[in-house]
Amino acid sequence: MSSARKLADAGRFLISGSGAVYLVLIAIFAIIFANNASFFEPANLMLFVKKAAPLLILAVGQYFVIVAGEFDLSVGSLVGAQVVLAALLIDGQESRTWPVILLMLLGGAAVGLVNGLITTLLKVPSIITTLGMMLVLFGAIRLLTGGAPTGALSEGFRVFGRRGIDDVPLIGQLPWALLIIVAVGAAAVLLMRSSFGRTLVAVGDNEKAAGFAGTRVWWVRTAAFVLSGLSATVAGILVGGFAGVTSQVGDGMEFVAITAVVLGGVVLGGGRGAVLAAIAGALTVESLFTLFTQLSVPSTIRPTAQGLIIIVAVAYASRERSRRHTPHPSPKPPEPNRHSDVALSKE
Amino acid sequence: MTAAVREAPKTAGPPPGRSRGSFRIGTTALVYAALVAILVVGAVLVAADGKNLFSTGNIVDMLTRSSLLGFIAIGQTLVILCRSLDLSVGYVMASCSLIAAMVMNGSEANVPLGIGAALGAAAVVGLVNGLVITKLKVNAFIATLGTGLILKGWLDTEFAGPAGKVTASFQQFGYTRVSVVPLSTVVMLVLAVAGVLYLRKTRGGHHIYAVGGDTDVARLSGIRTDRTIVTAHILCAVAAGVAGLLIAARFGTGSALVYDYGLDLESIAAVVLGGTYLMGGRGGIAGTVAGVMILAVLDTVFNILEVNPFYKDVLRGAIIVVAVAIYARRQLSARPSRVRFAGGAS
Amino acid sequence: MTEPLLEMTGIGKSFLGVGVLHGVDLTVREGEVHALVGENGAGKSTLMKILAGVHRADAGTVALDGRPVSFAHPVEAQKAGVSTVFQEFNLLPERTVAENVWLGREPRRRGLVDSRRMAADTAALLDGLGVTDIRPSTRIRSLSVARQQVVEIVKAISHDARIIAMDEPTAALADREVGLLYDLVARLKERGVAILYVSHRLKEIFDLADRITVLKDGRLVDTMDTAATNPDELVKKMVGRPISAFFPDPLPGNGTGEVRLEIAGGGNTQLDGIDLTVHGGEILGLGGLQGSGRTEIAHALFGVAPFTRGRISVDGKPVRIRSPRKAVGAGLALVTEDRKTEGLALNQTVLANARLVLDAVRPGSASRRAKRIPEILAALELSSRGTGQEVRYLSGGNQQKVVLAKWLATDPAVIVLDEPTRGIDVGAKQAVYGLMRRLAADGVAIVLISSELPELIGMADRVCVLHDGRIAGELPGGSAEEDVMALATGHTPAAAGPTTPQTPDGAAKGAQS
Amino acid sequence: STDTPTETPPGDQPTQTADGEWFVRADYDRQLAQRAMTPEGPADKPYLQAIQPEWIDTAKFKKDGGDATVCFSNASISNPWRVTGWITMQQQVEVLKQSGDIGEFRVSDAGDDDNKQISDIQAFVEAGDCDSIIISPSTTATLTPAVQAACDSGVPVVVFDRGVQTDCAVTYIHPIGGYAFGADAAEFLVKNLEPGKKVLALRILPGVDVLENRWAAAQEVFKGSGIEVLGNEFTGGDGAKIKDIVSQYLQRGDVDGIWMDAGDGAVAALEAFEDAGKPYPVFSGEDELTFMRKWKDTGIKAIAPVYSNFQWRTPILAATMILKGEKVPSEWVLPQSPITDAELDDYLARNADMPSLHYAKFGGEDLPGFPDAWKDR
Ligand SMILES: Nc1ncnc2c1ncn2[C@@H]1O[C@H](COP(=O)(O)OP(=O)(O)OP(=O)(O)O)[C@@H](O)[C@H]1O
Ligand SMILES: Nc1ncnc2c1ncn2[C@@H]1O[C@H](COP(=O)(O)OP(=O)(O)OP(=O)(O)O)[C@@H](O)[C@H]1O
Ligand SMILES: O[C@@H]1[C@@H](O)[C@H](O)OC[C@H]1O
Ligand SMILES: [Mg+2]
Ligand SMILES: [Mg+2]
Repeated sequence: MSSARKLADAGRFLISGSGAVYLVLIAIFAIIFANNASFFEPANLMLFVKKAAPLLILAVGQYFVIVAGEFDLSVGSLVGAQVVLAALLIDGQESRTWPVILLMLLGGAAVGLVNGLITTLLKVPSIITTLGMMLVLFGAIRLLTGGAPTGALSEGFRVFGRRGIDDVPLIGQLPWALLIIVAVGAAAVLLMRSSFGRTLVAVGDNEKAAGFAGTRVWWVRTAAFVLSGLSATVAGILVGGFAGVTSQVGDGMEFVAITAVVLGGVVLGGGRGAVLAAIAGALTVESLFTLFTQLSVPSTIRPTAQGLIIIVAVAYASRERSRRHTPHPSPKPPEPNRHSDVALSKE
Repeated sequence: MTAAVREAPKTAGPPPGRSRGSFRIGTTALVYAALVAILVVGAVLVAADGKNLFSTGNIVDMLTRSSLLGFIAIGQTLVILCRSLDLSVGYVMASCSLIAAMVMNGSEANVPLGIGAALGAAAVVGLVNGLVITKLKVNAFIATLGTGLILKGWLDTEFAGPAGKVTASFQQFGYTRVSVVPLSTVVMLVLAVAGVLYLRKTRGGHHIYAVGGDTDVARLSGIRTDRTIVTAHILCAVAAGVAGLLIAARFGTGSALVYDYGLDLESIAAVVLGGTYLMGGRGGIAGTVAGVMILAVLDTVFNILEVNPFYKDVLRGAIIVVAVAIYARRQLSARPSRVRFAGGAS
Repeated sequence: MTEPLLEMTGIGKSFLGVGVLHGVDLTVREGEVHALVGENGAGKSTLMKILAGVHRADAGTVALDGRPVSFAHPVEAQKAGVSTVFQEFNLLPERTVAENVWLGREPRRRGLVDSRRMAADTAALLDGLGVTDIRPSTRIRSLSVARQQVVEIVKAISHDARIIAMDEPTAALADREVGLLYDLVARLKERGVAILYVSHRLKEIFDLADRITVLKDGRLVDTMDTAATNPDELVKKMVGRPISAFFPDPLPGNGTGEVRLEIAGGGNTQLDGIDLTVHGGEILGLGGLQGSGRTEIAHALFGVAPFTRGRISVDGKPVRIRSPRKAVGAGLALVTEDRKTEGLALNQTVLANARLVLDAVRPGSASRRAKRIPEILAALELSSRGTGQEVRYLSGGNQQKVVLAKWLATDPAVIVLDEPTRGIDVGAKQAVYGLMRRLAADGVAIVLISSELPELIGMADRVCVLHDGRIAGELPGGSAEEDVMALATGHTPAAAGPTTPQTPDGAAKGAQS
Repeated sequence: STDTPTETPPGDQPTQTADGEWFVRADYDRQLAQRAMTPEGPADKPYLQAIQPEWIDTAKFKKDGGDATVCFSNASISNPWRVTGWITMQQQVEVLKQSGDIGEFRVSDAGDDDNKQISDIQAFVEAGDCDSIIISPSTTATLTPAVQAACDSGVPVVVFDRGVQTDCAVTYIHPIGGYAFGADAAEFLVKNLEPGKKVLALRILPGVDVLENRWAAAQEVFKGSGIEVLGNEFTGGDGAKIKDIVSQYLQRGDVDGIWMDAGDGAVAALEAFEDAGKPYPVFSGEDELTFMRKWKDTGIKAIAPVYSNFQWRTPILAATMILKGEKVPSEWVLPQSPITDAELDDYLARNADMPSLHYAKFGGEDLPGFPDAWKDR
């Protein structure tokens, strides 16, 4: 019976390492549902989408960088800088909306370009490059605004994060944020199927081999950073739209994004993992935060739960991964079996 | 591009653009050169402002600022050398400051107990970090981020503010000076020397380099790689614990909020500034100390010159990147060492 | 006849349910050199890793001096006197020779590592093997491949090993340097040490081995005295079918078409005055010692370390090649010396690797051109679990086939093969040779860099020999090995005396890179 | 030698009871009472007024010739409230430089890092040429030893905003306090909501005493008021978090009132109601302009509790008074009254061209730099 086999396959995939993230996601949604079915009313789901959108977009950008074997710690400050800058430049005037958005995209790309070039051409480890960029952006934007955001976003700017197409049957409002995620997600998947995507992963796996194959390693990596910068910009547009300007916007998003990508089974160090899984990772993180509020877990204890869940999920995934690659499946592989990974990874 | 091709793959083997000359000495020297350079430039700028960078006050200031980061960076060096890293140091520091202060609770008799309890707790966190990384095979970045979050939850829930009280004698750790050298700096340097000896003179130390250089090779040579990594993480956490003790001594009490000081990333920056290779297997604590001093000097100079706090961030960020870029440049230009024929067209 | 020192009986092993060894028996006697041969994937390394305690056998027993043993870790094996030089290098490039030799067993005085003694003991070991030009304090990464191999062996004997298993110790060495190894093996034999020796080079096997065990598809074919067999028989046993002519004859259409690659006065920091022309359908051999600059020529041609002097033209068109990308664009292909670090993205699938060049250089048409890849792989007789399998699961030979496919997919005008048969078995070698002939027949210009003289002489129409970064001379295909060696070591053919690879001093010279 | 403060800080912490709860009945009662008192001092200069002052003599600090070197150790300017106050302080300094009272104004900013601020203060003490040291402590308990050390050095020390656990400073300047702030907000909600109505509390972060006091007072007020507190959430002042959390509470039922421990992000909270199509809640924010403008636009029932931002002027003035040997209150309690519906228009008018995240009661209107210094900061 083929449908039965499909089902079995699906099951096997879920309990497999790369499926772990979807398993967790389903589990979380199940608990939310049991606790508050109304969360799944279209309107509420759409609101969840609006909230989650920025991180999802950020995860896509971070994925490109991580799969190429690098880090981007600057996205948090970049999101913040973009939103604050937008408010400063738009200053409430509708007419400026589009020019400023264009400017933001250029700015985001520029930041990515700088990150990329410093990392690839000057050979500075990307953790350091982007840490530096994080500090620079954080300080620069505050220098520009005298310490606290000024100006205001236009309604037109906020549409993307806050509004949607109204009076859609069944769901009521179809958020622009949702359309943007779908678009970005689809674009990302296509990109990863394209030649660029393939070389990107190859570079993350073995940059030397990729180089001998004619890849412009420096350029491919730099492009990944540019994509990350652009996605941070889009994320910024969505956050700013969703909730307006506050001086803390973007704080700590870089770590959440990296966590999300890793939760999705993407391996730090590069060369492995799928962009959809990274998005799923981000969705998982956001739904986890929602779960906490839904269960009204005391705010202060939430980080503990978050930490535990992340560790367990990643541990499970990597255990499954090493299982698939270790000749002798055994819960606690004895010393020699881990060598066979050795033999493999070198053979 | 060409450079990229020359690079070794990230699996095992030598780092990108390595030179064929002996690395560690070279780079450590360079780091200290950088430190001197920054001292000189700083001194000039300060002098131009009509002040003296090397006044007792400023020297004390530089050294004091260096000790807290110093403790953490020394520990961070050990884990980075075995190709790991620790993002939980800030939370460990906070927890230890509280544990120490609460156990002491103002009574001299409890000082040793307080110190022991704090460092013991730190060791436990390090142990957990190590085990999660080695046994559960969770990437160090995520593992330590996770344990950090776990501690954060505990701290936020249990301590809605400072708690505990250290004793007058214990506060000496934070305030006493041997002429211009603060006691905390002395302790930091002692810890550094101990660290250097550990890396150079003990098997454990040698094995850290082996594990960081190539885990498979280390394992095949009979090194208990897991144990090495766990040990490094325990030592790193304990170093962060000492930082927590310094906090308690300085504050007179324990504080949860110190986890927000961003020492996790700053310590990594200091280690790399010190010339240790982020992918493990190469570098050392001597360099790290210089890296820490560089950041401390910048801090003091900015302070004397009253640089706008936001401008400070910009400068710090830029300087870190530029410095590391310079090391990398140097390593690239140092190859290939073998030159048979004078280059250039003819 | 000495009683067996090592006795492996009925060894079985499977990975992920795939049988790799089936009831293999192997006995090794004191002081004998026992060769273990077989195609790629025959199970040689696996058998060694079981002996070394890296893998644990699923079935069978291992006995030392008649006493059954089962090593859970290489160190246990070493303590019992069984040391292994693995196929892959196991040294830390950033650490010194001494630190590597004593890694994990650093001698201590009063609890602290005794660096002085470590250095002294290492020096002693090196002397004992007559190695004069490696200092214990040298960092591994500054040693040539050959010297690193020596350090591996020093590390092995430092355990007072009674058995040393060597898995393709010469794979990375030039013939000239093999002499150094021959010398070591001889000295070890004198000490009564038994050596289990894996190699794909028949010459070595017949030079060194007392007995030979042949594996095929994880099964024991036969164990015989070297004296009692000959290369043809051995190859037959390994491959299971007779190898008609080891080096296939040129096909119709082979030979010289018009010039496709020309280098005039090429030079850089490593090379000088390189003049080469290769015609379509021609195979040009590049010979020379380790470090003589053959790979540099490949690298210069391919834009990795470009020529800073001279001109290159492809099909008469002058080209400036500043990067591999440009090289590929100009119709060049380079099968690199080192598969694993330069050739393959090991975590990616066979297909992903095979189309990597297309994706990198011809993104537009990549997918269309990639359609040919399955048939190319088929033509190379790749054995894998489908094009979706990750290449790191393939054996050496099959990995090399993927690398070849990657380049064939680009229809190169000129293809440079740097050690294309390094560490691959006779069967795979035959496939590669056949392929070279077919490519030549299709008018491709081929440059073959090889450290295996028979191969070089057998396959090349002309052989250019390098010495210290310059072309020392050119010889016709089929010339005598002595003539090549003469040029390679700097003698003129005339003055070329009987410079046999074995002489240690020659070896020392040969390894100076 | 040692820089250890002579006497170590008292273990018990005024703002915090033994069990770490942030509620001290006596302080609470005093602050609530102080709200009703009429302060001494010039009516038109709130920043010079003082509630129940206990004037002390500062003759021993008298220093002739003006041109004083005033050193200021700032906890940070990491939030809009502090940014606004910092600008006001600098403008005040300008005036006193003109008048020749202040020669040099030396500043170090600790970026919310207590340990760094301790070093900063030590550096001032070491330098030895500060005529007066002004300190805005980052955290009450932890800065106490350093402040003590500063006092021991003999220069007049002025502490403001958050306190410390030693009264060694010549004067400690602060508005009435966190309890008053929290109570103003809570009382407003209680007054405008029938018993049984639901209130959601939005807080910035745990562990900051000024903020904890505000929440402690609110709990005290809500207690027995019949108001149901749905929950208290830490938002880090991040608009996105605030909007998400409020929205989720709205999904699960009505929210009739919002209590905030600081105004940052108030607008995001209100938007959650708009987007959910729910009626606006009764709201307590802070005198921060984006909120007050939103308040005006929507005509909601709201109040803006105030943590008097003009307090940033006072320390500078106090320092110069002390150096002139003039009397100052040993604890300088500045007036602190919330902005109500009635005053809304007035304050919006007065701050008409001020940027968002500016604080209405910044009290710098009469300084020469007004309005540009605040307008384009
Ligand atoms: N750790 C492992 N996991 C799964 N399969 C493995 C592992 N190690 C080896 N194999 C497979 O077992 C078979 C035998 O491999 P082995 O390396 O022993 O062959 P070999 O004789 O050494 O070949 P070569 O001459 O290329 O070194 C090959 O098919 C290889 O792919
Ligand atoms: N001492 C050295 N300094 C710099 N680079 C070296 C040195 N020795 C080898 N290499 C590099 O390592 C690679 C190996 O090439 P090698 O020097 O052995 O020349 P070769 O003629 O290609 O020898 P083989 O082909 O046998 O490896 C080349 O890219 C060469 O540039
Ligand atoms: O800095 C604090 C500010 O954030 C809060 O709004 O008011 C009290 C101040 O101490
Ligand atoms: Mg093998
Ligand atoms: Mg070569």
